Amino acid sequence: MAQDLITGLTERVDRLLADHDPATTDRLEFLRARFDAGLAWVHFPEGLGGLGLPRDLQIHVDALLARAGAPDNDPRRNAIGLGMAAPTILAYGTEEQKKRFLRPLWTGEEIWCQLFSEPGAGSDLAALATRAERDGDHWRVNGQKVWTSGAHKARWAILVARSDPGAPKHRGMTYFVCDMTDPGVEVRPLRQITGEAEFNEVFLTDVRIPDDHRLGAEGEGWRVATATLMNERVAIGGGDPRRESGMIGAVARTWRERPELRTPELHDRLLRLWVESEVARLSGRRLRQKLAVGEPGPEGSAAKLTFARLAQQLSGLELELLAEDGLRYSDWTMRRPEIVEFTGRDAGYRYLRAKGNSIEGGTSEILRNIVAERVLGLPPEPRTDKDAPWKDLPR
Amino acid sequence: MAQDLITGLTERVDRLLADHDPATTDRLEFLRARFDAGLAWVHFPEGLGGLGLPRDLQIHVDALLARAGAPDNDPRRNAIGLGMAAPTILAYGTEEQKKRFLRPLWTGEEIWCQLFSEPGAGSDLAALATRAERDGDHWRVNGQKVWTSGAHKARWAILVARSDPGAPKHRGMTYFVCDMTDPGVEVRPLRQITGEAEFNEVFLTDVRIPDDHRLGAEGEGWRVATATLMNERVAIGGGDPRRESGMIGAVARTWRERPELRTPELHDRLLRLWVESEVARLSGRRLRQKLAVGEPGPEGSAAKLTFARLAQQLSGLELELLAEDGLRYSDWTMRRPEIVEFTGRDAGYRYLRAKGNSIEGGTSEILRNIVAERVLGLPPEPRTDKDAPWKDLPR
Amino acid sequence: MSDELDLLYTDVEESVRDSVRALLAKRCTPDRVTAVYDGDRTGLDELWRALSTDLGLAGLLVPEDLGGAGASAREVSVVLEELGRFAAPVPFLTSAVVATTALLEAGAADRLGELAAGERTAALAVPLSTVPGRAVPAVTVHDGVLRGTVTAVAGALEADLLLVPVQGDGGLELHEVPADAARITPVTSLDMTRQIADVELAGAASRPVADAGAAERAIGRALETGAALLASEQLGVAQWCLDSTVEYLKIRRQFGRIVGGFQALKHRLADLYVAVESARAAARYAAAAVAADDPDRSVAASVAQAYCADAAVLAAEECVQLHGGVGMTWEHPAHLYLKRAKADQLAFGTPGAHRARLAGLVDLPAA
Amino acid sequence: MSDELDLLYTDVEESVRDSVRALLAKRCTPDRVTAVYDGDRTGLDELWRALSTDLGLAGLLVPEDLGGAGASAREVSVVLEELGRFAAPVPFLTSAVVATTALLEAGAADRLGELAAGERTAALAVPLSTVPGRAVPAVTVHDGVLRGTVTAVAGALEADLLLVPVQGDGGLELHEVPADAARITPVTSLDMTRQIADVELAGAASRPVADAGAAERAIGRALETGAALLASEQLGVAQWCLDSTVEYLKIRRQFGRIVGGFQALKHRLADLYVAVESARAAARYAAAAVAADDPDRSVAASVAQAYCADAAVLAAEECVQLHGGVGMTWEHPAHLYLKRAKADQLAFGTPGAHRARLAGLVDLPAA
Repeated sequence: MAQDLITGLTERVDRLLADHDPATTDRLEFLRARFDAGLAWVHFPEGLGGLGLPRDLQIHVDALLARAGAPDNDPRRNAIGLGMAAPTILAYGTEEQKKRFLRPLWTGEEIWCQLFSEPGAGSDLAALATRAERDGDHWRVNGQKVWTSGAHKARWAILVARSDPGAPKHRGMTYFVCDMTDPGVEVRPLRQITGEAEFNEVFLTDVRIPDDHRLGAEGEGWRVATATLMNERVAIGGGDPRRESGMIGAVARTWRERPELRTPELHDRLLRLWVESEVARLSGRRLRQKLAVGEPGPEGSAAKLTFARLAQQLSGLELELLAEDGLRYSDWTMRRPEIVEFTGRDAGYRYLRAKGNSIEGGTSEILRNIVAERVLGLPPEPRTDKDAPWKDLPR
Repeated sequence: MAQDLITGLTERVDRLLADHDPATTDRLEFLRARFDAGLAWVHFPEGLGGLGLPRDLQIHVDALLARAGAPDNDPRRNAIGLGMAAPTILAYGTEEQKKRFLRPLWTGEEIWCQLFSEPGAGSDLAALATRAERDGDHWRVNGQKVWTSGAHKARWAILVARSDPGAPKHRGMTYFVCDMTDPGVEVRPLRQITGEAEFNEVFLTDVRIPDDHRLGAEGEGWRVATATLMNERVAIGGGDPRRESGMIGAVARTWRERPELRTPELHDRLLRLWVESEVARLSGRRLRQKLAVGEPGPEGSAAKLTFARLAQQLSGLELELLAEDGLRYSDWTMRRPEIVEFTGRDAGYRYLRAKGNSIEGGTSEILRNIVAERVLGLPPEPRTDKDAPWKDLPR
Repeated sequence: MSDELDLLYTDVEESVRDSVRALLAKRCTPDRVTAVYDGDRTGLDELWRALSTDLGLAGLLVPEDLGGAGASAREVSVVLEELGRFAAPVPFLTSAVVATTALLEAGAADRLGELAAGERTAALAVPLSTVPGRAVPAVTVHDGVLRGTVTAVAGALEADLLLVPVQGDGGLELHEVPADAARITPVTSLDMTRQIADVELAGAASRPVADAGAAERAIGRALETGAALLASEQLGVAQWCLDSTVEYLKIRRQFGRIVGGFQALKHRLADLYVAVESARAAARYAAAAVAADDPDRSVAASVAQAYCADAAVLAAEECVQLHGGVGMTWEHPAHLYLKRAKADQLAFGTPGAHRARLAGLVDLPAA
Repeated sequence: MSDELDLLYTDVEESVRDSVRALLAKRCTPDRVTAVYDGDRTGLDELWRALSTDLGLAGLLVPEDLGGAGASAREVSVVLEELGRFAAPVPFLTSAVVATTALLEAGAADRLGELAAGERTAALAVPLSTVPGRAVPAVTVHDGVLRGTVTAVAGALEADLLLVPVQGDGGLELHEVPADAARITPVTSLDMTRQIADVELAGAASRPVADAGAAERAIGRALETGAALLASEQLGVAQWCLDSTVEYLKIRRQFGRIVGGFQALKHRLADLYVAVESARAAARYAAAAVAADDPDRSVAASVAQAYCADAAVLAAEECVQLHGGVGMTWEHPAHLYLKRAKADQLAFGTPGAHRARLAGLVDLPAA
């Protein structure tokens, strides 16, 4: 049966290629046609870029199209849109919202960003204070968001705001699609320790959002946001890298190319981290093999914990290995990078950037809580903030 | 002025030696005479083995007597008595109790042990369940104690028991001196992972304790016990060892004597632990220098944390160094050792015994709480057991 | 190719696990195991017979046409996980894995039937700490008679048959000696659940099972297989330690709270869980690579030993610590696992030795 | 003897600390320091003049009869603690400690007056990463003229005077070159608060300050003193990181609780406190041993570097992590300390290099 599906998909790809020769078709036109053919994300429903097929068949489509020289939608340019906004819109959006947003999202015509975290609401996202007040068929939004990557390029944002300060913190939030061209949206680059500004602060002043840009019911913002964040975790855990992919590859290369830097001490530390990197790779493969046969589970948290630790230890080791050259840095100029490569640029950059790996997308402390509570079944932390009205909580 | 004190002490020692020539005087007779001369512990009051002088002058007395070939009181045989019972009796005992207990305690005629921990009350000592019920001018005690070293040799025990189950846990305890020859006292050796039984379980069945063996007021047991335990911590932190004392010495010796076992990996690990051992030694010296000029503070907790960690890492490393020989063990026979040497016997014993270093006398977890709360001023753990009657607490 | 090795457990493997676990739960209780430290080995022969013969585990690695079950290192690894989980004092690893692999690799098919049937038990006479690929101590041979001593041999006490590396004229040979022709002196061992012995050969007659060339390869493969699959035993040890600690901390109360709710302990247990699951990936990969005779098998074996040995020690040490005082007592089983984990760390090469071996295998040369 | 070195702070030392801290608190704000990463060094010359001349710190190590304060490494170490605590971008370590020690040890008394008065600033032209006791890169000399390049020199940008190791006919010499006779190229540095530079000598005239024998010793002592006292700077960095993290976690709330009350963080901070107090013992001992010219000074220096370098990095990394997102931002000062700690770890030899040095000093030979 799987073979039948593949045959059908192959025919469909052939038809797309026959009707829209990649060599002569405009890139955007081709992508739109691909979307309309249901070959954008085959696990999405028909009419929304998909065919309602199992997710893992997408690899087959992508491979065929790549072989034919077809353009792709440059997914790294719209990671938030594809990885987080799209599945959330699919799960919680109205039919109109799905029709309006998914196609230009997938083709990359419209870039998305995420307005979740706030200075006072990091790990405890449910503490967020950005207010959304109802005003007829609109909402008026005021507040400050932070850690928004791509905000300066985004056409739309997924946004969570507090719509009912009198409700307990998890129950008083609503989830919206926010128009980033609204005059009340101000985006400021947020420079970080590498010198670059990958992220932004976003100040929202009387931003007007029509009620039909609400995702999910009023007060259901926490549930919708949780679904969004689940997708983030899955995205981080994915992929089957080759041996010595990632940070270990960078350090192993330096080791092989610069024999004069080697010492017995660094040798054993490198081998330890090589072993741990290889074991992490094998763990990732196990996780993927498990996902292929069923249950996902919170094991992605374990993978991210290990990834962050190894990236930090390896990049720290590399500077010790480089010694004199470790004292140099490529460039402190404030820039807004197009794409972030954890293993890119110089060793000093890798060292500094890796510090973020244990903070962004769930701190390592939060991930340990998740593993302890959801996997091992240990008791949750004592809390006093769950039932009181949000407005009465100390801040 | 310090010089005057030293001169006076020297004269007093000379007089003792003149009156009781160590070469011809019975050991016990000499020790009693020394006690009566106030030269047992000079910081104790006159009449109770001391002269009310600063504690650090004792070193001078000990040195003079050692040089003259005088017998000492073999303090390791009665560590609990000297280190914990004596200061507690001094602080909380009646005049009669001090007169009765301190002299034979110091001379070693009467050995003491400690009946504090219970199977259900380890780190949380205040949860203890051994009951003391008033019965006229006596108390009747029932319960089970554990981790009692020397119980089989002890004449007396310091004991904390619950006298008022209706009071909150910290307020319903009373502190006693317990006669270990009472027929209701049963001592069973408690074998541990080394194969030896350093400790005992002690079962108390209708043990009768006269009220004039109570130390401190009824219900004041927690305060008295806390004072006792403070003395334990200070005792563990003391001493100015030479470089390569303790566990590092054992491993360094193996390294030097067995060149065929060396590998680059083990070399760096050994050097790391050598550095940390040396730094721990210097930290201990700083602590002593601070104590000499004043404030003690809870820094002893930090020292014990480091001591336990290094003992465990070093003894673990030694087995890896020994490889084939690390597979051997000296003897699993159940014995009750006279004196426990953490660095004694074989490498396997050292490895196993060191596991206790982070549990006995305050677990490393409790010590980290102490450092975090009392030194760094971080908030205490949320608790629900402080004010409810002890008898209503879940167990 | 090696990219496709299955790292999960098959249904067959899970059913092997179930039957082994059921038997061990009944006949390999902590009290039974603890007694070996006082020299009481009552019932252990029967336990081994039940495992080797009744369950047929002795012949797992032996092809069916040689009288075995024709299974693979994958099923063996699951058996070892369970043996680790019970700290079982049986010679499965030494006889049914290491000695059996040596005979298989040496092409000595004639001896395998007895071993597979559990009628006889064998041991490779090398120190338990031998690193795969390094030189092994060999005894001398004159006129077909062996002389020499091999120390710290695991499985020798239970063996009917010893496979002895011998320094022949043309190089290393492998000889077979009946155990009763050797003087086997038990050694008081750190891990009495895998007690070692010193083996002295003072003129024992022997039969060669592999001559120069073949012997070296057979011994190397046997030790590498031992190292690769020991990782699964270490995984079993680590898993028991994690499970029993979590279970205890869900019940134990101090300061009015379930101890397992204290965040510092939760985070340590989370880290330990990550280590155990990582060890599982490494151990499964090593077993799968051995089973498939994958070109990556040497790397897989050393990665697994370098990782799982330390993971098991960490788990056992955390188990003792987080049990508090009771974990230090003889009557709680934690110590059985601590001793097994620590001895396993030294077996078939320490993690450091395997990292040094990897340096050559993956082109990360020393300074 | 070495057993009696005082590891506490004297009243004099505490008063040195107070005056340095008061000045830095006013004139060395985090904004001021952060600006150096964008090449803005406004006010730094004035800051150095205030420290070196107004407070007289430049002459601490110089005897009174040579125009200095006649203090010792103990007072210097307290100054370095404070400079570390503020991540201060001033050439105190390079000029007033390392270069000054080189001149003192070389017996070049005539130059010390200017240095002590803060009238001129000097730098020893060796890579900042040089390990004490190892060979230093040396330029060549012909007819009194120097040629060659020394890379990654700290303090060169601020120096009026360079002390340059030179390969003479009879061995290593130490020469003095006016900074404006060299081509000094600033390097974009991981730690811009101690920016390094490449120094090229293309025919500069020089004056020898120490010839063969004396030069080698002077350079070795200067580097060892640098390593020993850098430990105090690292202590200051670590202390700031611990203090600011504890302070932040006492205020920050998440999940309805003060974040500093979560036990996992409490335990990490307790461990960090132990590390910082341990670093203090190591750094104090190194300073006291240098001050007393104790026979143990080489061991003390390497112990201090081996320990304090890693402690500072740990503290800075924990500081960033436990501040959460805000610790990753340019506007929070945490990154200044992370970069300083990491660069300090490479300065005057990594911890690994110092452990290797200790192996020889304390008779723990390599394999």
